[in-house]
Amino acid sequence: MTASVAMHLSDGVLDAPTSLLFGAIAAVWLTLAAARGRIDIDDRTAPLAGLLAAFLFAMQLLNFPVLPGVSGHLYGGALAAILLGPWVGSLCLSVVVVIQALLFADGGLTALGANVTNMALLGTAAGFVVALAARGVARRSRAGLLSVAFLAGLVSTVAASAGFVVEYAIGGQADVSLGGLAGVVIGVHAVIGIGEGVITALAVGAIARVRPDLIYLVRTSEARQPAAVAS
Amino acid sequence: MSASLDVRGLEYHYPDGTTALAGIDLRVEPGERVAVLGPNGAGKTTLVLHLNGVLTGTGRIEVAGMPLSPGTLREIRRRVGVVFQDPDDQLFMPTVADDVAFGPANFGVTEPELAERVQAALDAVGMAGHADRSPMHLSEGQRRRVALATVLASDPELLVLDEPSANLEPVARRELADVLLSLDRTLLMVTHDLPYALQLCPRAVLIDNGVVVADGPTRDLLADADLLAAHRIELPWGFVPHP
Amino acid sequence: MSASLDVRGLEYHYPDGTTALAGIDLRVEPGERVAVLGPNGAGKTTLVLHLNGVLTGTGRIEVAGMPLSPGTLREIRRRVGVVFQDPDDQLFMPTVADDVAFGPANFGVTEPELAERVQAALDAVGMAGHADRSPMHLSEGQRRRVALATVLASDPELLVLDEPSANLEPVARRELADVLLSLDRTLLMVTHDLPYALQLCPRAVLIDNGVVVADGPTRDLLADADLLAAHRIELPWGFVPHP
Amino acid sequence: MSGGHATVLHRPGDSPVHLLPPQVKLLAAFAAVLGVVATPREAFWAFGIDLLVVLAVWSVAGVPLGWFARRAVIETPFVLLAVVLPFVSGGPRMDVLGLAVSADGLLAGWNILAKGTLGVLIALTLAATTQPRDLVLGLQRLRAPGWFITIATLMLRYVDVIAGELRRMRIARISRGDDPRFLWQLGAAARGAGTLFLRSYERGERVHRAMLARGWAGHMPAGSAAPVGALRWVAGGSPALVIATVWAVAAWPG
Ligand SMILES: Nc1ncnc2c1ncn2[C@@H]1O[C@H](COP(=O)(O)OP(=O)(O)OP(=O)(O)O)[C@@H](O)[C@H]1O
Ligand SMILES: Nc1ncnc2c1ncn2[C@@H]1O[C@H](COP(=O)(O)OP(=O)(O)OP(=O)(O)O)[C@@H](O)[C@H]1O
Ligand SMILES: [Mg+2]
Ligand SMILES: [Mg+2]
Repeated sequence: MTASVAMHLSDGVLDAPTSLLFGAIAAVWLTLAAARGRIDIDDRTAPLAGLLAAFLFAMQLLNFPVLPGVSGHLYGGALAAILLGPWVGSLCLSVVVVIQALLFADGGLTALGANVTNMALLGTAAGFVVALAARGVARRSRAGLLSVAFLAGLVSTVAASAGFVVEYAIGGQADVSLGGLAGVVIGVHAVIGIGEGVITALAVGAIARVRPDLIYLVRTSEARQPAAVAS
Repeated sequence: MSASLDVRGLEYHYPDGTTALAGIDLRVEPGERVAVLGPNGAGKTTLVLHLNGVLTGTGRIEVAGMPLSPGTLREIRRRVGVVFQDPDDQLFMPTVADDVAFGPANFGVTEPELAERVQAALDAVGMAGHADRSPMHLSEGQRRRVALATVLASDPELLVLDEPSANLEPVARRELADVLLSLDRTLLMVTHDLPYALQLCPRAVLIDNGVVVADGPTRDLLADADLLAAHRIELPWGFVPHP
Repeated sequence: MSASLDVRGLEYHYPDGTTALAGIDLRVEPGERVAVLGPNGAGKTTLVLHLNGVLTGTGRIEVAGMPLSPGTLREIRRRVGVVFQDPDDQLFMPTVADDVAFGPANFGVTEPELAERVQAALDAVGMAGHADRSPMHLSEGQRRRVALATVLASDPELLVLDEPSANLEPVARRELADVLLSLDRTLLMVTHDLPYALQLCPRAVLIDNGVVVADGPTRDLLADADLLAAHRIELPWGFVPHP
Repeated sequence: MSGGHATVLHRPGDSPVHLLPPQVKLLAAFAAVLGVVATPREAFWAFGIDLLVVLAVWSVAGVPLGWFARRAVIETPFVLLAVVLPFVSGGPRMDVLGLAVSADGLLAGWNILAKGTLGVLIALTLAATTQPRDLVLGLQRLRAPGWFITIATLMLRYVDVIAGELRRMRIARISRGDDPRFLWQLGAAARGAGTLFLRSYERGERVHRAMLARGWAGHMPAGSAAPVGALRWVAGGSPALVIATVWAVAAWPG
């Protein structure tokens, strides 16, 4: 869940060189992701990526309060990783982050590089690594799949927030104690991540029941064979 | 000359395991008009979705002598125009005119021809007066007519219609028949409307459980009461086939 | 005894400004079966959506003597069963059986009667074999049949059907006619299928441009060629009304 | 289906700002925000001029002030951060209204407040005067990668699909006696969201098929993108140019 400053960074939190640096990092990663995870408009990756993006985008309109004056919404890094795999998952999340910035002013335009790095890259990758490591559990039973989805949601949220700590250390505009900052940011996101984990698990559970073939994580190696699916 | 459409041993299973096509064989010659009949759930729509490669089962599909494969997909989609059973699946642009222009524009038609095509297609279905409205804000029958126009505008060689007359007012239904008869195109029409099939299509195929169970002149097929009854087909109340 | 349905001066404009209903008056007595005819875009569906308060225009609607108002909405929805033109508007539960059970369960029917009702409704439309499938994964005609079952299971006093025969296989279409004739309920049926209207409904109303333009015995209405032609209605090819 | 097309923050109009080609607006917005961010935080006057530039654009666009104010609340978390920073930052302390705060932290808080606010206001200006699908078209003309355009196009398309499915599910429920007030509660909310996702996906899949069937190749036909004349680039870019000049003056050593 994204509820705090660490997720949709605004303009002015980082200095200009740092903003550009992370813009470059994001661009390089996305180029790599685009090469590895092809968006083939003829198979199901394109509609699934588009729909997940739309869903995350729409969920943002259904903000719910987390703290007074602060509301949160589903972030979706782990969900994207589990449904689409790490590469297309990154691409999908980056579209969400960019369009949110352009249409909602959610996250600064100059902070786009940093925000894409945190949410589309770090969060998605961390969620996928967790899910991949526990893939055996996920395939064995429904409870296994749900627990793995929960954990991936939690870890991806924390990972994305950790990205912010690093960025702030490099180009933050105020001289705050980094240890304290890291403690607060990561601590808060461990709590927020529980919400993210629960929603991720519920969503994956609902999808697994009806369309297990949509879940990248449990698809067998012949990913294009829709009938051969573990459920 | 090669067949307009040639389907061999086509099989398809939906992701949930349902077998929808269990080996379809169908050959349609250029200029033929063929009705596709069959009970609910027979696999008619699933077959239609294969003809331009939006679903891909196993088996072999050739359009105008060209085997359907990733390389020929675009060309085949240009030649095959499909009107879906549910217009909500078909319409997705902000205005009716944009939606009708979408297909031809993608296939490289440019202004001023594009505007002419859009106008002609909307005239053919009687929806020219609604060009600037949102397809979302039309009645069901109006949406179906726009869906037809989107495909007419692309002027495909093989026209595939899935239940084109459903939800059409009687006059629009007859006008559509006139339009289809005036087009000199190969036509494949899925329908439960047997009089309409008989009026428009000299030939019919009957599909059930994912296979073709009968294929022949529409009049003969509709005269075979045993065959029809075995596949939940019957002539409607009050209908008297003309001699 | 009060009318089963009484609509007075009903007007409705869609948010985009389109006038869909321009003052509808319609009175239906208990037990009557009335066909609602009219061209595409006449306002038939908009009228249907008012009968259970999904849309709210200006004017007056009474069901079994009860004026439609926020306070009576729930009771009226229990009495009026609407089958929508598009089954996707009707079905939303994970399985067919759940979906059929949803209405009666909301209106207080409990087990074991609930299970019996679900079974009976699914049998009536021939979908009992699909009870545990997801409604999203059915063919168009199968979905329409389930949509009918969801309303039959609630056993409403007034049954309102919007194009019930569209996309139905011929036998299911006839079986539905049998079911409807066997129910002793007030019936309002929107349809473009004139033979079906004649077969099922002794009375018909013709709607165009949001007003009722004719109301009378179906046979007389369908015999008035000038009236029909003025409203884009005509008898289909090959249809001969029985004497 | 389409119609509304995810209007979200868009405020229809036909002002010169609305009519500017989207690619011009996109580049101008990015340049303007970059200019703001690069401006040294001690140059207080510079941010005042930047704000005047934004206000000038609004008056040309004919979008009232209050409209932006209400939508700028998205920034609230950053205001909190800006308020907290002076207290938690290190470095020399100074006295403000009897509280000892970090001078550096105070400046940092101001920096976030000023730049963050201007950034939000500039982005809101872009969103208010540009249709979502024009934004994607603008990105396409600016040579954004193909995958981005494909996903973004489908995404905007599918927001309507999701809204449509949500509406259908609601009608289906209330017609059969459900009370919508209980719909979004606890478990029902979660289950509803799962069902909504699947329904939307499957309809989205069918819409996607229809798009493919009519030759869609991953992006909308960009249309006859008439080349944008130099004059319009200059006109559209002028606010960004002013902001860049302000930055140059403020950052000038000495
Ligand atoms: N998305 C889906 N997932 C799973 N099964 C499906 C799906 N769509 C259709 N089916 C099943 O596949 C079979 C064939 O369906 P299809 O839609 O091709 O039938 P049809 O002949 O077009 O029927 P109708 O006349 O009702 O339109 C049916 O048994 C149906 O239940
Ligand atoms: N959501 C909507 N927004 C705006 N206008 C609408 C909407 N739905 C329908 N209309 C318009 O309202 C009028 C009546 O539509 P309605 O759906 O009631 O027609 P209908 O008689 O049911 O037609 P059909 O036979 O095609 O189903 C038409 O002009 C239609 O274009
Ligand atoms: Mg079908
Ligand atoms: Mg209607």
